[in-house]
Amino acid sequence: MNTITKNIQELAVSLLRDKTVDIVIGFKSGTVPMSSVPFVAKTTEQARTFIWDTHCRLNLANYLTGRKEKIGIIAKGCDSRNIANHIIENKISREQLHIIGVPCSGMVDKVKIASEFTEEIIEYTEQPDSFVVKTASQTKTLLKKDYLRANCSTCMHPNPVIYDQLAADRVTEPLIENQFADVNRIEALSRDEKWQHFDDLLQDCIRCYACRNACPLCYCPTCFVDESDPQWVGKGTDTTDIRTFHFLRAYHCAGRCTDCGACVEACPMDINVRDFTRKLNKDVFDMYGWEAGLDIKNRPPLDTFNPDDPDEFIK
Amino acid sequence: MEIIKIKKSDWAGGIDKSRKTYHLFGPVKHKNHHIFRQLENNIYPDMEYMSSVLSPKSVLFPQSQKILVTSADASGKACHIFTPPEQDHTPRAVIGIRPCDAKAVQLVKLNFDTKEYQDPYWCSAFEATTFVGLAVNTPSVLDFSTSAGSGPFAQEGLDVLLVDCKDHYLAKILSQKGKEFLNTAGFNEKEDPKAADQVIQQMKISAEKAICSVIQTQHLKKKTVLELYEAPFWEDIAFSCISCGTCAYVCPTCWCFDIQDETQGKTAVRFRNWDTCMPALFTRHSSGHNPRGEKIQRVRQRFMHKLKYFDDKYDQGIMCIGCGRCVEKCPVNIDIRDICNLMNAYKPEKESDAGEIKGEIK
Amino acid sequence: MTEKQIKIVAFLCNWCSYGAADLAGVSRMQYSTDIRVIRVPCSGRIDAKLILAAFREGADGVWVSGCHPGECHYLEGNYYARRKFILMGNLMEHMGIDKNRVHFSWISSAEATKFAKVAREVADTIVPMGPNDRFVKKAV
Amino acid sequence: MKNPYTPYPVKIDEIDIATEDKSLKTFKFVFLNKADEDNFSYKAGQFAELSIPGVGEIPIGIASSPIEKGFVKFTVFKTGVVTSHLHKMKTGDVMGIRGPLGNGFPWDRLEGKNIVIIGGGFAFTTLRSSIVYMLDPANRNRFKNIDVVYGARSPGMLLYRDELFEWEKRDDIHMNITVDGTDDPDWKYNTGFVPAVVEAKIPEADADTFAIVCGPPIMIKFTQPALKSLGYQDSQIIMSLENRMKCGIGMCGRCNIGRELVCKDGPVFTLEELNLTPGEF
Repeated sequence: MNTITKNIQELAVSLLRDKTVDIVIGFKSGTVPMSSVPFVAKTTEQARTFIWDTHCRLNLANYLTGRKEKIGIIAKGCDSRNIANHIIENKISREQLHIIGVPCSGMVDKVKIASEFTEEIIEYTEQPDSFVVKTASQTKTLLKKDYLRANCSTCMHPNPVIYDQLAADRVTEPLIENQFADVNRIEALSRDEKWQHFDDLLQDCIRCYACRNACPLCYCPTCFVDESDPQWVGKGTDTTDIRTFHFLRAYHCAGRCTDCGACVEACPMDINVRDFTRKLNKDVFDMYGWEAGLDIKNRPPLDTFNPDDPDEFIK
Repeated sequence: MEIIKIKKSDWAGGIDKSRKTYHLFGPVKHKNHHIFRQLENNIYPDMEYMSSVLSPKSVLFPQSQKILVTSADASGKACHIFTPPEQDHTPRAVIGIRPCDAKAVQLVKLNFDTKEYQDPYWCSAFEATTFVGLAVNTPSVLDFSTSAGSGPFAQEGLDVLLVDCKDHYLAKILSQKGKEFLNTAGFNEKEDPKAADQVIQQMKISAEKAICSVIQTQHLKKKTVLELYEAPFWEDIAFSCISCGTCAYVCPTCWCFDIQDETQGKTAVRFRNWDTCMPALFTRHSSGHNPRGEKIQRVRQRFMHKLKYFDDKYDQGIMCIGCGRCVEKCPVNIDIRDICNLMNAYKPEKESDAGEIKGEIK
Repeated sequence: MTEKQIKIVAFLCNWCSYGAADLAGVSRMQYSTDIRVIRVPCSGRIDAKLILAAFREGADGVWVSGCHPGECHYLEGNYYARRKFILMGNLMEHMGIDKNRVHFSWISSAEATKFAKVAREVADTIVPMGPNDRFVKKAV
Repeated sequence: MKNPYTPYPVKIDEIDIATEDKSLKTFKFVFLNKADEDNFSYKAGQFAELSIPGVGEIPIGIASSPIEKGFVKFTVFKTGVVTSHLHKMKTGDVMGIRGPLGNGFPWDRLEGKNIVIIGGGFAFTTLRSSIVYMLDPANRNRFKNIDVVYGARSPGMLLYRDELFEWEKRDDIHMNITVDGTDDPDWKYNTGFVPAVVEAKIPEADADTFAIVCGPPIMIKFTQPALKSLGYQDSQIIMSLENRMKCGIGMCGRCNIGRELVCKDGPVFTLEELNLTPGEF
């Protein structure tokens, strides 16, 4: 058992035992290699099944919406930023939460790892900086830093921004020269190439809405895709409908997205839906110097304004 | 029983020959995964594939399908009188379908082909289709088909079973349709059926042995719906669910659909689209009342349907063939194998709980 | 050759730009006939949903016009709108739809001349681009 | 193969505003093709999908009675996209009807029995169909006593008022019309909620009595104990359910309650049958 897992379990157990909280939300191990399961512990025994590894990719803030009890929650950097979002947007109150922060050294990309092998991965074991992958015929040791998820490799806030306790020492916050290189690559394309890029990207979309549902920002009582009067988006596989869905989904996250990557993680078709949200993240950063969820005081950029905001584009 | 030997060197030629009569569907590598789709003339099924991310159910049940069309032009005579669009039901063949996926088609048939009503779109496509299966020599760690009423070499629902024997396939003919397909493709090198079948049997045994994942289902039938429904484990299972439709969309046995109308210009169209029981919208009345408004109710519905209601209704076993797709693709790793075993092993604490009925209506 | 008529959907704020359009009309000012006006309570009401809906139904361009900054009937609707519009326009361009198909302006109810001028500008930009084929729902 | 998704084309022949708040309208449809009318042969208690091309379909109980020939009638509450559109349509408009669907009331089992009909609000449509059917001279002697309790919020919200008052005058049916409240000093009938009227006015059950109950959930909830106290067994209480539906033919999967499909195995169930299901309705 790694130290962080041990610390998380101990902290969670004592929170439940002392009745500081009613439940603790964390991860337990999954049933297939390279997976984890969001999990709620109500008893100290259950708290002892919490784990922490580089597959805790989903964003646990997603499980806070509408809960009434006193909650302990395990939060890596991005989770904590989404918790901050939730607090700003009145989806949960700070007093209701006891945040066990986990400084994060990044989660690995299971698709990237799987693509290294022609066979199915049957076992995965983790070491501090590397991991061992087993298939039917081979065993390979790979370095974590080479297989980080795209969003983790450009993450500048691996430490939780709000927390009550930490489950490990803070990690060094990396300085990344250009955190939006991926956006720049698309921006450099011609208009037709851009259109084509998103056409290819969305070719496999099956409209399961896993991206939306895994996103901690998507808590609208009725999502625009589910509205029937008027119906904004057709429900079939028409490419315009699919593109419209992704445009609007991303747009609803403008200035709120923490680039936690839960959307990509959840997509069964491995679509990099971050290609939409990243552009918005870059723009709000460039124009308003904003990164979502860094504190619980400032309103997100679309919920506020400055009389001197850029408006050269307006006639 | 007839078994035909197909040399791999003859494979592509036979496939090409069959295209003259059949629209072919098969597994094709696409980005990081395999998908089942219609094969253009220069595309061959990738017979080395492990599994397809979506099941081949779309061959008979496309994700989005036009079912009725009419003119919305008020000046015309047939305005607002719906008729079905032209459908192509010339012969088609699905090459390389896994045996469990073919069994799934048989389960879906119970829904679309009933005593009272036949779904004309699904049934006509089914009639037109020849299923040329590919036995699984090296099953995935997620494959639990043998304990879900199928298996890596199962024959149910197939017209031909192909067995990959390195430099050749052995093709076991299972129906007249299968025989016709092989004839059309020009595959006619007969093997001694006894000897060849022995080879197949041997391979079957070792493939089945390689399956490391099993579910227990033997007690499900005798349990009452209400004791399982009221079991305490649903809350824990449902917690992590994000109510996406991934499990249903990748599932070869999920058949639920939505019906949607659209008007574009002067044409009105009625579609049907795959649907899923996971989002609340699935059962929400226009009044806002929702019999399965809570996530726990929907998660329970999914597993109760597959593992209990289905067998109670049709007496054909569970509505799962053990392909493992939902286990692999669920974003939060909700594992039907665990749930099935939980349900199978569940005993209500008090005997009296089981039969006790709500008695009154909510 | 019959050319498809270009359609530009103009979402005009009830309190100012719509008034300007009205005034331009009664003053018999000339501007493009390609523009179809939809009156909205405030430019702050305009959401990407509405703009995409216009394209989806076959608009070739969209023009949104509201009150001048500081003059919003609802005090600050147009300030919020401004932030929304710039992000929306950029995302559209990012996805391969020409930003010049979407225009924004601030026109008060007295500015009939400006209204007609901007209307001509908008049409002069969009009409030469020809029909839009992106984000259009193709006939089923 | 018959295509069960293709609606029969019909024309709107008549539209009546059914309630004072105009939220319900009764539509009378005639079939464009005579043969379709013959194919659309139904029993009281069945429903049909009203189909507006390009807009959608809605499942609605058939309000006309099998003995009424030449047309079918539906009383529709304006609530969603399709019903709102339908409320805006005019006589002469062409649309579709798909059906008849569902099992209807169990008329074989009801023959020779006392029938108690309990309805509330706008769930009276298939009950109206049933009453007209039973009162038909050709059918009346196939049933013993007929007792009816029908309630609405106010006199103006009662459906089929003219018929109700006609039935009230007859002696082969015992009507108990009630409203929750009214300020009309000339109101001749009951005031009070349906369950109370049931308890006061409905005969006690014997083995030969069936009660058919249709209404809003709250009414059903409180009517049940009232019937119980009158000795009705769960097998003698018949209910018609509504769940969200799309296909209406048991295929699309959303209306199930346990293994039962409300659209095909129902919508009519006895309480005894429902007790064995998870009750998701």
